[in-house]
Amino acid sequence: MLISVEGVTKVFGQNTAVDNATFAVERPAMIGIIGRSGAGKSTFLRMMNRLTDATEGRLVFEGRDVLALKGADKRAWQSQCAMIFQQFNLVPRMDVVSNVLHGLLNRRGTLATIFNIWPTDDIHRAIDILDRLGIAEQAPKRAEALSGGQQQRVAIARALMQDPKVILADEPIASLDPMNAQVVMDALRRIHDEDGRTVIANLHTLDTARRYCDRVIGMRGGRIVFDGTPDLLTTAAAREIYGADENFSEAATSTSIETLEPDNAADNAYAARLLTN
Amino acid sequence: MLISVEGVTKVFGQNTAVDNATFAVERPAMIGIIGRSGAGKSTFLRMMNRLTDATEGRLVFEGRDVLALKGADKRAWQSQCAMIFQQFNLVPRMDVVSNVLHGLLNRRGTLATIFNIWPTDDIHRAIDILDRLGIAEQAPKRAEALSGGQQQRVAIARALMQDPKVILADEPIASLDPMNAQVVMDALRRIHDEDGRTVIANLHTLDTARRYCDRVIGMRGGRIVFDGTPDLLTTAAAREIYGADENFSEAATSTSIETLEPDNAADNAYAARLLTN
Amino acid sequence: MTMTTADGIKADYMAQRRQKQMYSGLLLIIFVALLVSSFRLANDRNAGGFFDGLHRVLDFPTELLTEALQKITLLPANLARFLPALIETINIAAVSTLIGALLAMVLSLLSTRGLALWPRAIPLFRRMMDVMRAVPEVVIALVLIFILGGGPVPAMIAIAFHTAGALGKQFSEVNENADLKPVEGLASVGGSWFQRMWLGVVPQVAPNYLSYALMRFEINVRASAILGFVGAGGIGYELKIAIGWGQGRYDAAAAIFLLLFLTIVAIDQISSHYRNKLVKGH
Amino acid sequence: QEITQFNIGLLGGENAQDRMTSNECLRVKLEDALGVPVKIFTPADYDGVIQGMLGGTIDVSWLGASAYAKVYLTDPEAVEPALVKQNVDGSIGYYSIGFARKDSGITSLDDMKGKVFGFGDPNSTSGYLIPNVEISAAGYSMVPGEYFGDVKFLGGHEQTIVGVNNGDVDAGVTWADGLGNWEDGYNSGALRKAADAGLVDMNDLVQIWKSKEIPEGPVALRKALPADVKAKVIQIVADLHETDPACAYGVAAGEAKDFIPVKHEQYLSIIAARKLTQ
Amino acid sequence: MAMTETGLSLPDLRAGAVALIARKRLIAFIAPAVVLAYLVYVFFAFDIPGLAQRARMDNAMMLVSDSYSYKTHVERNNRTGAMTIAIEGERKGTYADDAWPDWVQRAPGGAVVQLDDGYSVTMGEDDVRFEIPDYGTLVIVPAQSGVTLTTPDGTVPDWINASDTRVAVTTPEGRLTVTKARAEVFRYFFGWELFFFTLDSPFHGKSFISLAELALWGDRVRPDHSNIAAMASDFWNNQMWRHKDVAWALFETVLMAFLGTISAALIALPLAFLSARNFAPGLAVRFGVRRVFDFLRGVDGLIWTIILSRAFGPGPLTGSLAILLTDTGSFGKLFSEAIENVDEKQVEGLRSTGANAVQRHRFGVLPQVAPVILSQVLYYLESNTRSATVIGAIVGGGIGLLLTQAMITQKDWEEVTYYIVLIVLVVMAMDTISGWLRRKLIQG
Ligand SMILES: Nc1ncnc2c1ncn2[C@@H]1O[C@H](COP(=O)(O)OP(=O)(O)OP(=O)(O)O)[C@@H](O)[C@H]1O
Ligand SMILES: Nc1ncnc2c1ncn2[C@@H]1O[C@H](COP(=O)(O)OP(=O)(O)OP(=O)(O)O)[C@@H](O)[C@H]1O
Ligand SMILES: [Mg+2]
Ligand SMILES: [Mg+2]
Repeated sequence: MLISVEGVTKVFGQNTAVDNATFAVERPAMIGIIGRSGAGKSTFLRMMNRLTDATEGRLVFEGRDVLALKGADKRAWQSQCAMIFQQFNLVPRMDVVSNVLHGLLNRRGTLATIFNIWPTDDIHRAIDILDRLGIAEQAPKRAEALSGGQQQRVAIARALMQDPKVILADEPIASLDPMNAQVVMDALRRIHDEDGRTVIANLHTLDTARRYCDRVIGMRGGRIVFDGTPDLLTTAAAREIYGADENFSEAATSTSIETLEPDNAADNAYAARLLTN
Repeated sequence: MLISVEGVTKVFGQNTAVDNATFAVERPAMIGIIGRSGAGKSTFLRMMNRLTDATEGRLVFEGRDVLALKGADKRAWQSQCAMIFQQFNLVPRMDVVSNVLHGLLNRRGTLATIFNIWPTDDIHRAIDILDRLGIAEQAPKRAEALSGGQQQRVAIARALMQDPKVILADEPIASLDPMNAQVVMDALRRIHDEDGRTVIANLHTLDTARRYCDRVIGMRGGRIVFDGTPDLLTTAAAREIYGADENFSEAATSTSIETLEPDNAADNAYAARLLTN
Repeated sequence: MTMTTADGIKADYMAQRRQKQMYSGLLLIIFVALLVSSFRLANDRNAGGFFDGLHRVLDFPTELLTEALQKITLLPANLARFLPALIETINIAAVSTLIGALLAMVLSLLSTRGLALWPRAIPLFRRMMDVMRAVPEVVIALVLIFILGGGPVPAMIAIAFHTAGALGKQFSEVNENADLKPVEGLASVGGSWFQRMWLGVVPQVAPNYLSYALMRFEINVRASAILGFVGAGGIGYELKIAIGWGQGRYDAAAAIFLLLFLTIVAIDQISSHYRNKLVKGH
Repeated sequence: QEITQFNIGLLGGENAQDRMTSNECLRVKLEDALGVPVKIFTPADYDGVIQGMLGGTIDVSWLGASAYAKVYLTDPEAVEPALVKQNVDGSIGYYSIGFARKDSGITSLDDMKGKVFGFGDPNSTSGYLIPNVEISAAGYSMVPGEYFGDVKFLGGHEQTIVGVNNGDVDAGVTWADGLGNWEDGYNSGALRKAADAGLVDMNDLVQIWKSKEIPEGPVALRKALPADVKAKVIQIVADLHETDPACAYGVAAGEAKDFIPVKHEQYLSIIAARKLTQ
Repeated sequence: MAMTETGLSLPDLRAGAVALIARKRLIAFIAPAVVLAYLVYVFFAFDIPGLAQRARMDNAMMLVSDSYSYKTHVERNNRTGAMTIAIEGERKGTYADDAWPDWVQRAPGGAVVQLDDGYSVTMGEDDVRFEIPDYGTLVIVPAQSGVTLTTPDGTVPDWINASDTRVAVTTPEGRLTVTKARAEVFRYFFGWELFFFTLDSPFHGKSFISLAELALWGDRVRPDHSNIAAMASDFWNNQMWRHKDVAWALFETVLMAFLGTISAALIALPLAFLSARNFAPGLAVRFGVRRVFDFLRGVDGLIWTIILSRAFGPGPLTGSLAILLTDTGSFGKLFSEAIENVDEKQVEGLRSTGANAVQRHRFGVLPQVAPVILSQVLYYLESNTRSATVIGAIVGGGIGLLLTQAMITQKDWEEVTYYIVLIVLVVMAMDTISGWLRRKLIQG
């Protein structure tokens, strides 16, 4: 068994953000976690990456309870378990390659990294990864100079640089326009397919989850209320997860390019007008 | 004759923004100026309001060349010739009544206005005008707290407060959604109809011009290339004004509510998403 | 993407990186060399060396505190005795901040592109502010003491003069970020320059102005204490006499010192509190 | 033990650069004799030199009597007096002079009731210590508000003179050698310099008080200096009038007969006066 | 579309608006009124009416005129008859006995001093005569008992200050004072005396053109130096203006500011992390470090100078240490505020890769705060150049010492002007350089 989540719980004050989450991942898969805002998706991923400490429960990865790790061990785990954020969380004033190289911070000596000194091989590998994601040309630019979709790909490159066993992605496409969203999701899927890494992604739209994931976990109020393959995710199941009533329309959560394509021109025009305000 | 524009020209460096504009207005009318971006519409209105100095030409209003006025005379003319801007140009941190009262700045003493000494009658009139425009309840709020359509109506109220002989409006609805656009255009039309004031409005959509104006002036590259009643404004004439080829479709310049209504929900959702970025 | 382009990018990037590292290394070396050599130079030109004197750093405070503690019973009386001088110092700072800020407001509006009453005179007003900023307060204070005699007024004028220049620059930076739309709106109704500024610009920039002015006030309290040292009245003058005399008056020195310290800390805290409030929430 | 450098401290009262220039010759002589770098330091007020001597960073200085007393009272082991300036007439003293503007109508301390009295530097002997003690002893309390309306420190002799001349204070004290005529500002002293510089017109001022003779301050050396260094320095300064009169003129800040040895005992009265003044 | 959709009645709305404006009007009046009241209080507390009376405009005039002119003293010792002619009455400006300026001629018992516009002073055997066109001749006789003055019409005008012992005559062309002991004439000239070369320099008194000629192809004035080198050396070592020392002093001032500011920044940066809410290892540490900052800043630089003089003696190091201490306090506060405002997302991104604390600070925080820190440091560098002027005056170093001393002695206002101009130029240069650096480093 690859990952076994056993009763993982997180309590913030009075509020139980994640409530006794239990599931297991047998072999590398692409897993989507869906649920409405506040369902506990982010909190779960953050606990897994050890950005947030869990209140209770175990999360066993290759035989070790990663929730119990401390200090250097914890950081070593973080370096094996890459995280991608909605807002990219790059260092905007540094160049793209340096940002990608940050994926190796845990593996290289503190002193050398502090002075931004990296082995040539590492730099070459970073550029190779960028090339794989189609943004090698941006290598010398500052991260802040890139578009959102490119920045997210830099974040993915940083994750790949970690050569992680698991990639966690917290709403990786929520800040992106449909075009870029597709590019980023394709990249994540390709990483799963080609490298065989486990990818766990929080997604806020059903159709993305259906389209890209092998398995979908639905959360509501901190609990796991759905766990199955995408084809089990009927509209009824979705209503259950989102706690929505009859008016619930999937379109409201959709970001795929196809469904929006026809309206795009008018959309863009309208949005542009609004944005000039 | 009310207004006589004689060879008004404005040159910015190498660029002739308005080129020998000549026309006359015999009696109060609602006039729309159309033309594509950069045609010189704004520049013309700004010259008329004396926000920009003309390079050449005369603009005679009631026997006086307003382009030649200086200092206090110029400001007195500005107070008779109200201007409404695309971006409303209100003082955002001040309340609505004060913004409306600013219409009287030129008529009341500088010291009095700075210490907020306004005759009660003025305040009552401001409220009456706001009431006429349907936003009297917003009077005590800060201008920035209002929606775009409301802000534009405040701007119109400020203009009416000036009790002007001419109202200039520079793309008054370009920043508004179709709903608000209609409200604002209705208001302008009603002011013309009820008070008999001349209204000259730059419009960026043909259908608005057709629907609200008695007379349409078309500009292209600084020159007046069309001047006539809306029914003379055929698609061919429009192509001429916009310098467009066969692909020109009026819809691209349309903002009327009817044509956009069906897409509104998707629009709003998309825009909201874009705005949260 | 083919490998060859990626290889090209690698080579380019490595070259660029090497160059950047060389530059930063060079810069670092220059910086360190400059720092070390200036330390050595200063050390050489000093009467006592840094390392020789280090163990004596506490001598003076010990001497002062010992006496102050011996006469601790006199502390309340001393505090009361020097309170008027402290108030004078604070008054100097407050008035000069006030006058300086008003001047700065006018100067900054006159020297901001898009707002200036006489656009041609912008460079003139800017230079004026530069000079006002560059002249040390002590120079003006000493000249004025020569003409007006001692007391708070020379210090007040000196600090106000400097404040006008310093705040003027900060204010005009704020002005430059101000939205010109409201100003244009007011111009279109025929408002005068004064009305445009007061109604169109000032409401926008007031919180930032206030925040900067408060920070200046804090600086000016120190400045007025320093000017007291050269004979411009206030608490600095009392401190200089007490400390200058030495043993026998260290109790007074300690009391003055305490007053000054508490005032500076208090003003610092209050003003940073209000500044945070002003800038964060409207 | 050895010394690696030797520092001369000069009290304020004159243009810093002038002080440096007039003592440059002495610096060179000392450097030759001691074989180590010799530097001159000229802090703006008396306290700078005093702190330097107390902290051991200034090795020799021509202190005022009151400044010497301060050093002694703070740390008796810090410095020892070595030489004192002897005037042309053989005396080793000078005077503190109280003066006022002529048009103020003040002619003596009796007219000063409720008026403002100005001192120079708190560490000055003639500008503060002696007048404070002697005038108090004469029955005019120096506590602000008791006899005088207020008592102020103006910072130094020059400021006092200008302050009185400008009317900032009604009367003040400064130093003079007491020789020559009032209308010239005496032969030497702060008044003479101010009159020469055109700062004041002596016709506008009147003398209202004169102290008893005040002993010149000592040329004092840091006690911890090696004996041979002390000896060399004392030798050079003592012989200065004989070996290099021009240099001596600069170092003594005017005409003088000689630098002669002096003992700590010479300053006991000043030390007592200083102790008294708290 | 209905235009009137108000729920409240129109009169209510009108009344509300009137009240609103009234409230604003009240504020518009109260704020200036409070300020005005305070200014009035200060006006009397600072005794400004009295000040207006006490103001010495003649001092101001003297200051102004002295800053662009200089005077030459012509003095006769009445007892010995010896004559001294010296620029500004200074020894190094004294004319040699055989090289008097052409406007002073020897005469029996003294000299005749020609002033402008026909004014002249004759220092004769028994008397001193001041000839004043359109007025007449003043005759002043110094004797053993005192000084007697005879005016042409017998009255004494207000530009003569005469007593039994001293007569002072002030005219626009020059001043004369006569006492029993001395007779002295001051003649005023435009400009800064001997600014380039002192009297003993062979280059003194030469025009620019002849100097240029000398420099380019003239014979060597001093055999062992080229003329340019000799000129530079004479200028650099000018005893009157001491350009060399002044340059050193300026440099020392900048040195103090540089050393103090930069070291303070280097010390404050790591400490600022300890006192920033989001990075402090513990509340106690944060509180402690903050109070240390407050203390360093609260004890003003000036007091630090006094404390430090005991340990390090006078000199530039003491000055820079004083700047260092105060600025460590200021920087500590500013930097920790900047650090508290950092965007946590970047730090979190690094944390998620397993970076340790040092790495997170280096990459997550430093790049964000660097621009803020840099611009603060540069700003302080410039402003400390000004402060170093004052601090220098106290620790006996730098241009500040020269300046304050020259001002306190109140006679060489032209030197004061010279120093002020130099200081202003240096501060403006620092301002420009720091602005340039800021642009270069923050954008590049
Ligand atoms: N640091 C925190 N402190 C307190 N409560 C928190 C914290 N982080 C999250 N929560 C709470 O925990 C619950 C779960 O939040 P979480 O961010 O995991 O939801 P989510 O499913 O990711 O929602 P979204 O789609 O909005 O990101 C919410 O109620 C949230 O308010
Ligand atoms: N202040 C200025 N300085 C220089 N050129 C200007 C200035 N204002 C306008 N122009 C130029 O004058 C021309 C006419 O501009 P104007 O703004 O009047 O066009 P418009 O018809 O209002 O276009 P839009 O629909 O974009 O507002 C344009 O080429 C523009 O670039
Ligand atoms: Mg989330
Ligand atoms: Mg336009």
